[in-house]
Amino acid sequence: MDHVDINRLKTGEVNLGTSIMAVQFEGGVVIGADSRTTTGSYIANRVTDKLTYVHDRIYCCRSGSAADTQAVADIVHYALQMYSQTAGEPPTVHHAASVFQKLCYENKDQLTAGIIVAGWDKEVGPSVYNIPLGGGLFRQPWAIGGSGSTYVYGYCDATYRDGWGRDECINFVKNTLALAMSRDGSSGGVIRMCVITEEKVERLFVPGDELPRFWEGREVLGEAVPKKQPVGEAGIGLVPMAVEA
Amino acid sequence: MDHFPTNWGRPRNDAYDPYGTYPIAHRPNNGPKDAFADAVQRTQQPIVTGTSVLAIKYKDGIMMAADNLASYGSLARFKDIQRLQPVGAHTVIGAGGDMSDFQYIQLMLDELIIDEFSAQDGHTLGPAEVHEYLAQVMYARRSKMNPLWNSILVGGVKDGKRFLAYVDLLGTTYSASTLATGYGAYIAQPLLRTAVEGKEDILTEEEAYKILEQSMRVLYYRDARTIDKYQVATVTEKGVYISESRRLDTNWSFAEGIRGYGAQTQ
Amino acid sequence: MASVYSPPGFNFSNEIRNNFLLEKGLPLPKATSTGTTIVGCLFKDGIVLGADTRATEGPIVADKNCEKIHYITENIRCCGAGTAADTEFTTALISSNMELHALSTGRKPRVVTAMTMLKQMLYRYQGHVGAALVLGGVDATGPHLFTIHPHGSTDKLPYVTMGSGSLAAMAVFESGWRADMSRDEALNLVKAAISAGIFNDLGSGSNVDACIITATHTELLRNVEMPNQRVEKERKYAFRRGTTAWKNQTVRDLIVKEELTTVGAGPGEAMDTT
Amino acid sequence: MPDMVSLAQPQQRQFNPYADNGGTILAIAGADFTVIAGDTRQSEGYSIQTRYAPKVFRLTDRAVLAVNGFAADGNMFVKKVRQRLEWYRHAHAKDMPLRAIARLIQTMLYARRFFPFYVYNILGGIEEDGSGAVYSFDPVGSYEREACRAAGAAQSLVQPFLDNQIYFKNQVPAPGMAHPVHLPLSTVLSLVIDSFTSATERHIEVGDGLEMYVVLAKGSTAIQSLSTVRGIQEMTVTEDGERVFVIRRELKKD
Amino acid sequence: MSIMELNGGSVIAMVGKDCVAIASDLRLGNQALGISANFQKIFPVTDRIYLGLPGLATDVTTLRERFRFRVNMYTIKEEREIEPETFARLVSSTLYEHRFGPYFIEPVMAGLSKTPSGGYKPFIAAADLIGCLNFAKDFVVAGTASSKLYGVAEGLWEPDLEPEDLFETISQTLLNAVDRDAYSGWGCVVHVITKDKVVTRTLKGRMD
Amino acid sequence: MTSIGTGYDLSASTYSPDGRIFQVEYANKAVENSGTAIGLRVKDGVVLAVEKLVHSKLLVPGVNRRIQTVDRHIGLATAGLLADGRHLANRARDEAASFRDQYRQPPPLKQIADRLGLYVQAYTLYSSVRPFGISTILGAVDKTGPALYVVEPSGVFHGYHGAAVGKGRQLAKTELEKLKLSELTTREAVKEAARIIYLVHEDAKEKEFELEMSWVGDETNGIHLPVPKDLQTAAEQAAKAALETFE
Repeated sequence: MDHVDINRLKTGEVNLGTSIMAVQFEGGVVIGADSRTTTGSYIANRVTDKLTYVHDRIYCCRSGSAADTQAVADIVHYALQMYSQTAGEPPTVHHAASVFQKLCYENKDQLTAGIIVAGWDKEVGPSVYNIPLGGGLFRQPWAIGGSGSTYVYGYCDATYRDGWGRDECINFVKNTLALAMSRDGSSGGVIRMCVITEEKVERLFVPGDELPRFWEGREVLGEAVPKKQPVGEAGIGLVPMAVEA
Repeated sequence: MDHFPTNWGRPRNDAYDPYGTYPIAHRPNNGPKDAFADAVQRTQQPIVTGTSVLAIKYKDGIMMAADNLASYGSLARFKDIQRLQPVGAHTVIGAGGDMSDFQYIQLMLDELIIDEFSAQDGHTLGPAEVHEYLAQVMYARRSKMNPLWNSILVGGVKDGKRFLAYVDLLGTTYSASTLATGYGAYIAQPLLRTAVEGKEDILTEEEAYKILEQSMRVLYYRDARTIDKYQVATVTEKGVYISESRRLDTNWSFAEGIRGYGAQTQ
Repeated sequence: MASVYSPPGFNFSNEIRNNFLLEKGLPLPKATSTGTTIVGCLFKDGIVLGADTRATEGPIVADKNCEKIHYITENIRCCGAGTAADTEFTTALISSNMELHALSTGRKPRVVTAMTMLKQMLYRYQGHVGAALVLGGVDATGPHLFTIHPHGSTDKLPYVTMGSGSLAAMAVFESGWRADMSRDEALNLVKAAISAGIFNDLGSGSNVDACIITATHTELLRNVEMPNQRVEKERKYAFRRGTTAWKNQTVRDLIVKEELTTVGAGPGEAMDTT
Repeated sequence: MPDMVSLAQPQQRQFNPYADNGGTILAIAGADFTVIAGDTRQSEGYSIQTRYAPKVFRLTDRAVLAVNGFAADGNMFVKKVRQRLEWYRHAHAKDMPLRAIARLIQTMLYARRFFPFYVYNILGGIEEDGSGAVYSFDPVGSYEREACRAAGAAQSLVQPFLDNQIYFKNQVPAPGMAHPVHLPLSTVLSLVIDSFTSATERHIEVGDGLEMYVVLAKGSTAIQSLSTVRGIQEMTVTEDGERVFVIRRELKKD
Repeated sequence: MSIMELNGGSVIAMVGKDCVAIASDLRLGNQALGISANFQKIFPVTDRIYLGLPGLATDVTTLRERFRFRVNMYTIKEEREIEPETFARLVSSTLYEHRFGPYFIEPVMAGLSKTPSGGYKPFIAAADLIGCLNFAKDFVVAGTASSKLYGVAEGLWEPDLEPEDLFETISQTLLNAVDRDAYSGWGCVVHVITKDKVVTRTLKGRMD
Repeated sequence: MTSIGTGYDLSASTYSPDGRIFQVEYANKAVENSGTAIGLRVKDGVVLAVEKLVHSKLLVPGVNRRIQTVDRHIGLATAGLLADGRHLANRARDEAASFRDQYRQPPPLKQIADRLGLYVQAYTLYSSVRPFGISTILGAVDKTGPALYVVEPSGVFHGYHGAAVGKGRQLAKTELEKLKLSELTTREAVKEAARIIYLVHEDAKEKEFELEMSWVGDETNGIHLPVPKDLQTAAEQAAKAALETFE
């Protein structure tokens, strides 16, 4: 599991607490992320874009140290540009994921980066790769990552079905991320999603006040009290017996 | 060599705590090491926690706000927790920090109020008395190295006087026309000070509410331990009123066009 | 002195000695830091940057009116927070590299270029160069605003704050920022944000500096607000001459008295040049 | 995630029973008066907790106590001293003399030798012989009578300035002249104000407000120089004895 | 106890009317033990620039030589005397070069800079140990007594002091500050730099 | 008094040959000598009323209260020795606080009556103490609704719809029995209580008295409070008027 280990973050380092996700479907992939960046419990950026372009049809979702993941993504972006120029063809998703994996593995002592790579290529169509903290490479039909993901493994396992189409995948990503964000203090803000298909990359956006809502506790607060409970228990309107004098 | 026996046998270091202001139990130990010493935990730490509480003075009294979240580390664990509590007829308290300690404080204050009520002596406890009592209890607990891990705001109106003060786990107290605990002290307090200072006797209830709502919204934007559900307590000469939970309207419209973190444009 | 020309980059020759001193339990003295509130925000025609002017050494104010808005290029400026020397030298280095870059490409420099240079440099030093920056400017692609953290991560946002007063300043932005503000609205908002830092954060203080950058013009408003001027002292403290007892005095005269002494030919007699 | 991790493997978060709440206090004794002053800012770290938290307290009509350090300890200590003074008044039908209060404070501080009040105390007032006096204490009760003393965050900024201006340290008097032993009240008040404005300029924890208490001996002529002071407020309780005044001033708030 | 306190020492510089003054104590210590009462920390750089180097004594010597070398190189290459502003930058970058293994010195500079019209303008500056410059218009301080110096100077300094008055103010500031600092003292030296002369005086100071 | 001089009445720890504890019976005498106290448990609450005899005109009106508050929702009225009543009220407060501490909820009245009964009973066991010279009427609205108990000097306690103790208890009980208590509101019950107290006082007309009344129920949000002044005045006027027509 790609847990971000705070002890590995240098003091004051900016952290993508993060909930990220990618799901593949017949014609492409849906990727998504929350938008919160924290230092401690201060939200340094509430509208972060964690969906990072690395090539025309390949994106990555970043979690972990902001500095590390940006540096790695920038290097991969550069490498893939060089490749497509010299080879004269776009790289495959596996190729991109492998470059990420190599960087993450070979520098695993220096890096705190949990990355999901997803996209579409001519060879295999859509694919999703997960590169968790140690720098391994795992292809999955769907992947989640970041601190918020720990709260939603159960939901994903119970919900995911093979053979979903684009819209079902979008819904799945949206609901999963909303659930993760509602429970994980390090995730939150808005949901950003990308649908990557052969034709195009489509950006989707769910503002923070329009997230899917789930159970959030009772509206009426306080401890369970019987109906006949004296209102005085709440301490309202207490008047002591006055001594007349 | 200083005049402090427990420091004898160690090199002198005047830069560090020259008067031995740390209690004996917390000074580096010179004696033989107990094999199990490391396993002993002397003081707890907060576990289920609430974040900021805000309060301001306004024309008719004081107004206080806190959200309904109790966190467990970064997990948003309980989302329907009331962190504002009336104490007697003139006072409200709002707590951040450990929620179990806060519940203990609530019970303790309830007992205090019942004692005062059943004494039937014509006296009631006002916010100043409640605050003083809390400050004494919390200072006593910190002196026993077993603190009640909270930051608490106490506000109220009695005999035509508004009262608003703070007390925390160290027993530190202070008073001002705007107060905020936790992250609120950094994020909300600047807004509250600009909006309230010098206008304490002019602000109406609606204006006061607007100020608190705005500050709660900013806190929701910037503090990772908040939710958008909160309550407002109002204390006036008429008594204490605590609102139903309210939900914050938030704005994210400018976020849609943002792409990447640098050169990325798509 | 091994060579007249020392190699570029940092010099680690004192490292071993300093580690030895550190091991003896002598902590490093505090470097000047800018506790600081720095901000930037986008408006209709460009960007406004803002900064306070206090520099601190621990709890002591080292400089009451320092400049924290650094020059990168004519159309790009950068506010610095953190270790003062680091912000100073990092921005100076990138400024000079930007100038060279502009000369070699023959184009007006871009903000993303400066941003990339800065983040790559800071990332290389893994947070040891303690510069927290707000970078802003207007180039051919429009106005741009970034924050760069000491570890090298960047954020692209329409309004940003940094430094110990960043929370206070951000609160002002969060409650007052709107898209497409006018120049004056944006400037007032920046002033309010910096003032929030100055009056609520002990690490920030003194005056407000601002810088407005548009596509055509860059305007540095040094000390645009000075809400913390010292009041006049109650007493005069000039001393009577002779108050201080001194033991001895030496005077180094800087006036070189020239006395013209003619040698050989007498005065007024021209040299025989025939 | 950070906090989740810290829960899983509890890091030893040691409870520290002390805090430093900043601020500075100072007292200067004159021939028949004493000025005791403190700023009113209470801070922790880089945050201002409040712009008005008194650090100087009237104990009796001839004794004023300034406390600085950890605010909770300070307030508790003042409370306890006042309680002891009240008991004394009940037992002896008079206020405790200044030097006795000084010794009492030493005893009370030293009683907590092994869990001290983290407080620097300066006691100022009028002795039984009618002279102005300042007693300064360390947190565990060592004390001394002096003519002037600064303590707290900006002690190191203010004290050498007072050495120079009150004690005339390092100043050679004009030929045939001698330095005055005591300064007049108006001069002392000006020096106090300048000390605090200087400290406010250079120390981040000093500012917001200044409270100066003036204790005058019975029949002191210094009363005349107080008549023109703006915003002065008398705090005297008893009649025909020493008189206590407080003067408040604004300081910079950045 | 930081490395600055190992040998002790403090320096201050002040601006007057068409003049500047720079002063330091004369103590060299080994922590609390006094070693020498004649340890100079202020050195002439050019005729009208003086440089104070409070801090670790070994670095005082090293840097004095280093700056002498670099100023000489500058003079040779540029064929002109270095200006105080330029010298301040030289000091700053020399220190920052050692950002990750610094010299334990907080330099203070005072001098008169030439104006285009041929006159002289007072200049003072200080830097922290990694070269962050602080250009002040009134006074700069450094060393173990810095907080005391700040306090006294903030109280005593006044604008437009004549050289003789500036001498009194800087001397009083320094003497009273070092008297409250265990690591500075043992006599002081003051240089007052004016357009046409530099007056150097040694002060009587407490020897404890 | 048949017990006098037998020697079996000297200690609470000694039975008489026919199985009585004379000290307890004497305690009851102390109750009988006291001004009447009544309690009415009605539809939506409980009303307590006491005929407090004023033994001196020099006393400040309103002092020596015989109705006390035990908890927010519990009131207590005593007949008998005033000081014993105060002691028992303090004990009741401790019991209520201890119940709250243990069970984190407001104590039901039965629990308090039970604990007070045990406490009072303990004072009938030892030669070193004397039994309580009071009968205590406890009134409250708890989670079971309105509740009314009387604790007697023997320690025995019973629940009632209407209770009366003290000098005029017989007449008061007769009057209470005439009422349909379970249909009355507390507001009506206040009037009835005032009327009854005024009625029973007729026997000791020469002595001055104060009517002390408290109530707890829906009218008071479940809090035990003194009856508001205006209502009390109206009730007393009605009581006086009823007295005229009673004969």
